[in-house]
Amino acid sequence: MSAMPETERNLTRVVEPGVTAPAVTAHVSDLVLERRTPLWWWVGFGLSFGLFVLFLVAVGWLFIRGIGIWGIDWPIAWGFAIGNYVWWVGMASGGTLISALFFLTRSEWRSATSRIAETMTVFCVACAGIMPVIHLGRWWYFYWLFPYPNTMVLWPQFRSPLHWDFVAILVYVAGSLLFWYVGLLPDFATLRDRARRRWQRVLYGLLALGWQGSSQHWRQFRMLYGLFAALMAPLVCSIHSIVGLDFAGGLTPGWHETQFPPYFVFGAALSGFAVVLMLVIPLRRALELTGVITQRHIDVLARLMLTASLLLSYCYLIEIFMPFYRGEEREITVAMSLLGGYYAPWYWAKIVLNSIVPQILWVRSVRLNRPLLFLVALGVVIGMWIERYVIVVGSLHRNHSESSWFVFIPTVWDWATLAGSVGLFLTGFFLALRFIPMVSMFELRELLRKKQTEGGR
Amino acid sequence: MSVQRGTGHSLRGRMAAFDDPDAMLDALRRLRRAGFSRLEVYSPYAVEGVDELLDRRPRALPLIVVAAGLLGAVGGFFLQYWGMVLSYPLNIGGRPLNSWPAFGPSTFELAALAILLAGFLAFCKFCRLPRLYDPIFDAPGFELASQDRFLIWIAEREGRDDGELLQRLLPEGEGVRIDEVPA
Amino acid sequence: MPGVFSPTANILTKLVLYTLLAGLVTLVGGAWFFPNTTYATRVGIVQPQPVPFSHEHHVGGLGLDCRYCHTSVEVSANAGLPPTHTCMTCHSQIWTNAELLAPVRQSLATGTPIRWNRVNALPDYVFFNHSIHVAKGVACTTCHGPVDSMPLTWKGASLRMSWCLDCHRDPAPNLRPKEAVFDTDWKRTATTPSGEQLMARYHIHPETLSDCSVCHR
Amino acid sequence: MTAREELGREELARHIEDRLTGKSGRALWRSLDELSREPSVLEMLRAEFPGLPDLADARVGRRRLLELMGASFALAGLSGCGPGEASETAIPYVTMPAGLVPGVARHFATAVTRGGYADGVLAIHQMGRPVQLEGNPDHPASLGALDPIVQASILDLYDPDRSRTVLKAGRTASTNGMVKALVDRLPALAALGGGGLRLLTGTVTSPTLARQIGALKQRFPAMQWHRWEADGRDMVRAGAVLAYGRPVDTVLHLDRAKVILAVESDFLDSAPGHLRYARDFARRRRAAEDGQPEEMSRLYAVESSPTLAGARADHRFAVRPDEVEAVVRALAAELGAGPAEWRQGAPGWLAAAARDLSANIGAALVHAGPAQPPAVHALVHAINDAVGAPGQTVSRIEPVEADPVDHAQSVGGLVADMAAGKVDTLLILDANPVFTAPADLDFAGALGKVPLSVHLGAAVDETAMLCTWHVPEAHELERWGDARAFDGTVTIQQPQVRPLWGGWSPQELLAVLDGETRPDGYAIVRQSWMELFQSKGNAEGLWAEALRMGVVPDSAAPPASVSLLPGLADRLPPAPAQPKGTLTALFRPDPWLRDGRYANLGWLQELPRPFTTLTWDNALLIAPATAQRLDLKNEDVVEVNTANGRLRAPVWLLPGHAPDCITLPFGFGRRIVGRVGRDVGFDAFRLRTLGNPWQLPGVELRKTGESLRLAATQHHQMIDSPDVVRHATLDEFRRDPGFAKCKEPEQSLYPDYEYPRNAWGMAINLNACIGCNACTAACQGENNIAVVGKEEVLRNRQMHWIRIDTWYEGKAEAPDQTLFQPMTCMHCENAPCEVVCPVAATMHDADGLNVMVYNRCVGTRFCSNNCPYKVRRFNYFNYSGDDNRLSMSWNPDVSVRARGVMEKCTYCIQRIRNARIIADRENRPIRDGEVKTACQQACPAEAIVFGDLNDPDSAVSRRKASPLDYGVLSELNTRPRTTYEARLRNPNPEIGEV
Repeated sequence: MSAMPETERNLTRVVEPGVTAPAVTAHVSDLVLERRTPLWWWVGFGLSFGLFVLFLVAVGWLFIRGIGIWGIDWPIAWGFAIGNYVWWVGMASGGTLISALFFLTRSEWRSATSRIAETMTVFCVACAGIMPVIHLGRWWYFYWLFPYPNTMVLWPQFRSPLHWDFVAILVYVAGSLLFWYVGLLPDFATLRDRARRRWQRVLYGLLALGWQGSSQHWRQFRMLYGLFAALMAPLVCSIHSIVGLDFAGGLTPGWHETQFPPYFVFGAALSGFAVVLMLVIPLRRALELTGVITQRHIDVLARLMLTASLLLSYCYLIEIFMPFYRGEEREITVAMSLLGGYYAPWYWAKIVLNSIVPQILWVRSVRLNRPLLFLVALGVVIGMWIERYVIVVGSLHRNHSESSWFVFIPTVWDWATLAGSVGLFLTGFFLALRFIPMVSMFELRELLRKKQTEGGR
Repeated sequence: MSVQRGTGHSLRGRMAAFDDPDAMLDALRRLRRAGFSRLEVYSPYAVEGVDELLDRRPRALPLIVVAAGLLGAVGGFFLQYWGMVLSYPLNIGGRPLNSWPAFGPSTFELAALAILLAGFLAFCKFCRLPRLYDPIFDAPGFELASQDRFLIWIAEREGRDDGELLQRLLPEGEGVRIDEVPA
Repeated sequence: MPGVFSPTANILTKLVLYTLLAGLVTLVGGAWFFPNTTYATRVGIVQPQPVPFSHEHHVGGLGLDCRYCHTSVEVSANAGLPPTHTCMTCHSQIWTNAELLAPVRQSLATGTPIRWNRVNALPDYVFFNHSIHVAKGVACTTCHGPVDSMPLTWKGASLRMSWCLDCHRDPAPNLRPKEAVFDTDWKRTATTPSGEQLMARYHIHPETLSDCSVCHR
Repeated sequence: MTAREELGREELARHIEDRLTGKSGRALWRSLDELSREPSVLEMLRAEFPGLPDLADARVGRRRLLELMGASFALAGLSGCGPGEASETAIPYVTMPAGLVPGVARHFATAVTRGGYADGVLAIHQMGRPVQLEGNPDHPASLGALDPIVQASILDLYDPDRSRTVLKAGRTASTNGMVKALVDRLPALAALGGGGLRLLTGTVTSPTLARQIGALKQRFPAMQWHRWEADGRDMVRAGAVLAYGRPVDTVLHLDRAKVILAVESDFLDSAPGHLRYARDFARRRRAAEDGQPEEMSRLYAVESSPTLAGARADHRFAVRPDEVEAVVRALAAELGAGPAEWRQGAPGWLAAAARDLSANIGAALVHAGPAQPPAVHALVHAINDAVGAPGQTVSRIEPVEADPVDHAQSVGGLVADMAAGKVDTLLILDANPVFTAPADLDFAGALGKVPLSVHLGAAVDETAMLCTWHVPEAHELERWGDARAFDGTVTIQQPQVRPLWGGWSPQELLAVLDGETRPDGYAIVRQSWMELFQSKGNAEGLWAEALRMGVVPDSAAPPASVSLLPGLADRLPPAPAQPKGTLTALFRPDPWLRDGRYANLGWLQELPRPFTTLTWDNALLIAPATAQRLDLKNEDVVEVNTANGRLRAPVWLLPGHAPDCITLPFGFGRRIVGRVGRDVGFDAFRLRTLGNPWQLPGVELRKTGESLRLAATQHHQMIDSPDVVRHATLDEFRRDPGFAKCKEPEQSLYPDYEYPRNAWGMAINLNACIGCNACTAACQGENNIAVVGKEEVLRNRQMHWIRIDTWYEGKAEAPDQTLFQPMTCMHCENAPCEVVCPVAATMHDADGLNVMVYNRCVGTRFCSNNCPYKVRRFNYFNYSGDDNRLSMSWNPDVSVRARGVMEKCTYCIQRIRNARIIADRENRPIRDGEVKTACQQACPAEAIVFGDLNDPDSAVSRRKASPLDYGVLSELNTRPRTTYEARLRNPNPEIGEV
């Protein structure tokens, strides 16, 4: 199916004409089962793995020496790690929103991109989940956050927003994995049945758990998938709300904001759509999926990004407006320092990248210009990291206690951990590219059937 | 071939394969009308209408999931209540022991966790998964059911030879092929 | 094309799943029960000592008061271990040539302390105080067990935080009149004040006793 | 000794160090014991201390050490191993030392000297060893308080870098050899009548040492005794001589002073008796809230380099050094103590201040700091006489220093003789002249011409390396001795512990010159006093009582009756003038390192300097306006060019510094020093000369374009929001006594917790606080707070639980006010930190304390982020473990925190718990004042009061009843248990705001 047809300028078709279900099945499974590993994969994987090794080194040194190797100080006791965490978990939302939310809305464009998005989610969540653990002063006691009976008769402190967060990320990890895996079952069965090599048949046979595709299976499957989708959509909102509460639950000026839960949900959505876009744009070419991931998909993602950007911009506005509206002196101090203080360059960078640049997506030709779109999405992903950095650090550096005011200066280990976590994500994602069908084949069959019947009418 | 590859139930019967879901649905309808009741459909995706024709309605899963959610919420709240009020009451920042609003987020999350786990387990249970071997996998052409073929399995009816009837109901050449399912 | 797996795969699957489940249950159960085993708590396990000192003989038999050796128990956090000198007050008179006591004599002669192996120990971050317990009617044997019948000393209780808390939350059953705290033979009689009465008499307020700062600082 | 032996010893030394240092908790005491029985170690001890009387004695020493350590093992016997471990041993005493109860702290009185003057201390012993120093309430100079330097002397005692062995020409040698070298010299010296025998000491107040030297002088009439105290009081002495013809000491009575004028005065910083002065001063400043506003004193300050007194002044005038004398002359003239022409060019406020002084005859005083020239001191005496101060607000006493001489002349003479080859044998007792002596003398060069020089010092320093012999000095807490306080009161110093590394006292070393080869310090000191005591009857009883009390009764110096010599105006040296267009360099001691002798004490290195909050560095201090003129900013490295040479120094802008001058703090830049003090700061002594010890005109600065990062602990000092630190003038207070109160949220969604037993709280009085940092240092010692080092302070990771926030109000160039505010955990009842901890490592206890359980902490640091006061500190690294201080120097009552754990002020929970247990044992409530926090204990100004808020009569409740009481950030509804009393100023209405 290398010659998947493509019509560059058509923004309405979710499937290009001429694409058939068997062809999709064959192409997608051959990518995993038959294709020789392409050079770009090796290059990409090699680079990713290099970064991953950097991550291991950074974390290893962290474990040996302590979190003092980072630039965190007093009063800025949280730095990159928490910013990274929020960033990763925010990007993870992209997969869940596309898979779950747009499943509920029965959006056609969802089918072809859901797998890429969900896979991204799983590895983003992994990166996110690691951050709060390694950021602990005594990470080896992280299990104290579990409520388990112990000889000390002690329990976690359930009132802490951090504990909510701990529970939420745990549930989100479980949810993302299950949602992803359940959705993969029929495709694993396809791979099992198409595979010719024994190890592939065994591997995918095991992964498929004995999926038969019987009407009984499909009935339960649809029920479960629908339920999961209905659950994951609020769950993804809840986790970002709770992440927002991590900050809003505190007294620190700049954090103590009632709007943080939706603020963080919007931010998560923006970065999530952006990173999906960043993955989809090159992958549809690299994996020759142009027939099923069409200009329509890209257009939809771009529009979503624009929507999320507008929502978030509103929050940005409120963030600055509220301190002055309330007249709270210390909140004003933080706001002023964002606008013109030490972190102002970062603040304005985030405004430009997250609020201003995405406005070019109003223009149709921009949405058609995939390289430009990629850059905008990249800008958003970077901008969203900056946003979290500014939230974490910018507020703490202008806290209630003026005598403690200080700045945060990241160390090489901060950057190494950040870069390394990107490596961790990419390494996982590249491996997934090689072993997991990147398009949900059964959903496309359904979609194609639907298109067929529609076309027939 | 009369040797079963070791599961309890017999799958002796016939397998009708279709290239097209509509043909399959059509055939299914005919089979039902002809009085066949032990039927199963294997398809590469969920085909609308099959469940109605086979007269199956999923009810248990939602009930289980709702029950699990309630249980998770109640259990989750109680866990927090137990830890903060009953087991080791501590004055945390002057907040009341039963800070129920603060227990809310975790209660929701734990309910969600219960739904996720219970849903998945119930799904496995109802689908009898994991079940790496099933005699149906040995049915000729079964591997296409996960790709682009739509199969109807028609159980052999006790003491009746339906071969001819089936030939009539599902004429070949309409994209139908009928295979014997041994064992 | 026949299926990938043979029927045994299903049995194997079940086997693996049930093994995992059983392993999990064992692990959780083990983690639950292990801390309460004597292996973990060392309760009742005799520690070898350089001199086989018998509390049974000295306390149960000869009737020595605990405070004869553990002199600071009423005034200090530490009960105090007897200096060699204390041993020699008697053993310069009796059993002067006993082989068993050679290390004691040697200690006095060379000025080298006897190195006892510790029986009751707490982590560094726990600050326990003997004097207050003794003053409030918690007897030696309440925590250290029937010392008067220990030929060689063993640990009388787990000294776990949960064990501490049991009493700190509900001290009444473990209290006795403080005149009797050093009495290893003491038995509750009809005239003994109840635990609740003793709590009132000694101003014991359990609601303050499970504060973290009672033991950790 | 062969190279191999040397190597072996080094390895052993490292081995010992590995075993002893870096250990925390109780494990480390055990190591000491284990070590003491290792043959190799014993062997080394013998080799290290060949001077010990004999090997048997060495064993006695070991046994004694063991005895002292043994108590700690007794404690370990009751606690220790966790489940499943049984490897630990419990080690009792062989013979229990009399009076020792393992686990119960004991207090012993003694004194620690600073610049020769004694501060009475109580050494608190835990398990047979001193772990902390507190002020001796019975001692007139301390009254129970202590300054950071004296507190840090406990760290000095346990400093692993202390000198441990006799050195000959810088190489390990035997004590016997040293004694023999000296004794062998005696006949030759005696033959010359002591000619060529010289003694060099710092300021000596020890009666015993004075007696010994007196006796030596009789044996060796030609012997000479030289003095050099780099941070000394030559100017004060010269001023007295100028005024009265002979040296007398002046004692201040600030409790009787209504109007005070301080001329760059050190009466709150470091003057002998400053702790007492601070208390007297603070009591007067707190008068308003006690309902006697008219009793509140008024303080004027005239100074070039900021002092604590200046910061507390109601009117502070930053003037150039050359103007200081002019101001004092004008003041003298205004008060009739000088010719009228001195009034010319006097600033406008002066007349008003003079009127204020003269309106308070008998209740006014003027005081000048030790860096002011003799003329200023003489004029101050004259002014004090004019305002009726003598007998009222100041008293003159016979000098406390033994045989007072001019140190500069004294050391100058010595060096001249040394260079001329007239010195044959030189004993340097507890001084480091190679580092501290005026740079133009070239002490080091002259020292090379002395055939036999013996240096007694606690550490191997610059002098030790250049002397023929170096003898390790026993720490003041390890030896017998005596010393006098600012008012002459004598304390007999008793050893708190056997010398850890051997070591000699100065008295013992001097006795060698008497031919004693094994001098006994105890006998020497006792001899000095038994004679006196015998004359008063029951000598043994008096001796014991003097030791117990920590003071010798009635030993204060007698009053000196002196009167002003006529013609002072004519005798004054001409007033200095500042060359136009150049700067004047002011040499001032670093407030903590003084003349550099404390450079190896991590506590002091890391203790923020008042005003600058700098740690681990000295800096060239300069007024912001002057810096702007010279285009300098913080951390620029400049080259300081003077007639005496040049040096490079980083710049720090200091608001309130006088223009056109710079302050160069000395005491830094030590070259031969322990691990802590190495490579810290620049050495300002290199520019200090005999003729210009305190100020040097004609200095030029040149930018180098380089910069050096300086580790300050407070980066924002200008008050932006007036809420945190509140203040008003006395008049404003009279009009609106409740000005400091703010509306606090009263409604709460939650029901209140009740604290029926005790409700601990603290009140910090900003009117009393003088910003001296004694609380910070005391807390550091009490609570085992780690030293983190410059790199970590640069990252703002200092660990102090209580910090002194320093605020400037007004313009940075000339702040209207400097305010100090000690900040520590407020123990909020609605603590924001507790709610956010996911593992309940911090919570409230039944007494309302905000408790931190270190062993539960996982290190999320959310509590710190959520603390509006930012008083929580985090162990980013294993600071305690990385500290090389001796393990036995930690306070065993407080957990030593590991890496990754949050910590903060606990209101000294260990003291509360201890008091609670004692009170509970006795079935009584804890009495008011029974628990004193370490910061409260150390505070000389009684600014900090701690106690039970449930008791309406407690000191803290009474303080909090003050209308000045307010809670910081209480609008956040945190309900802080620590509150503050707002600061009042008492400005002279005749003087407009400057």
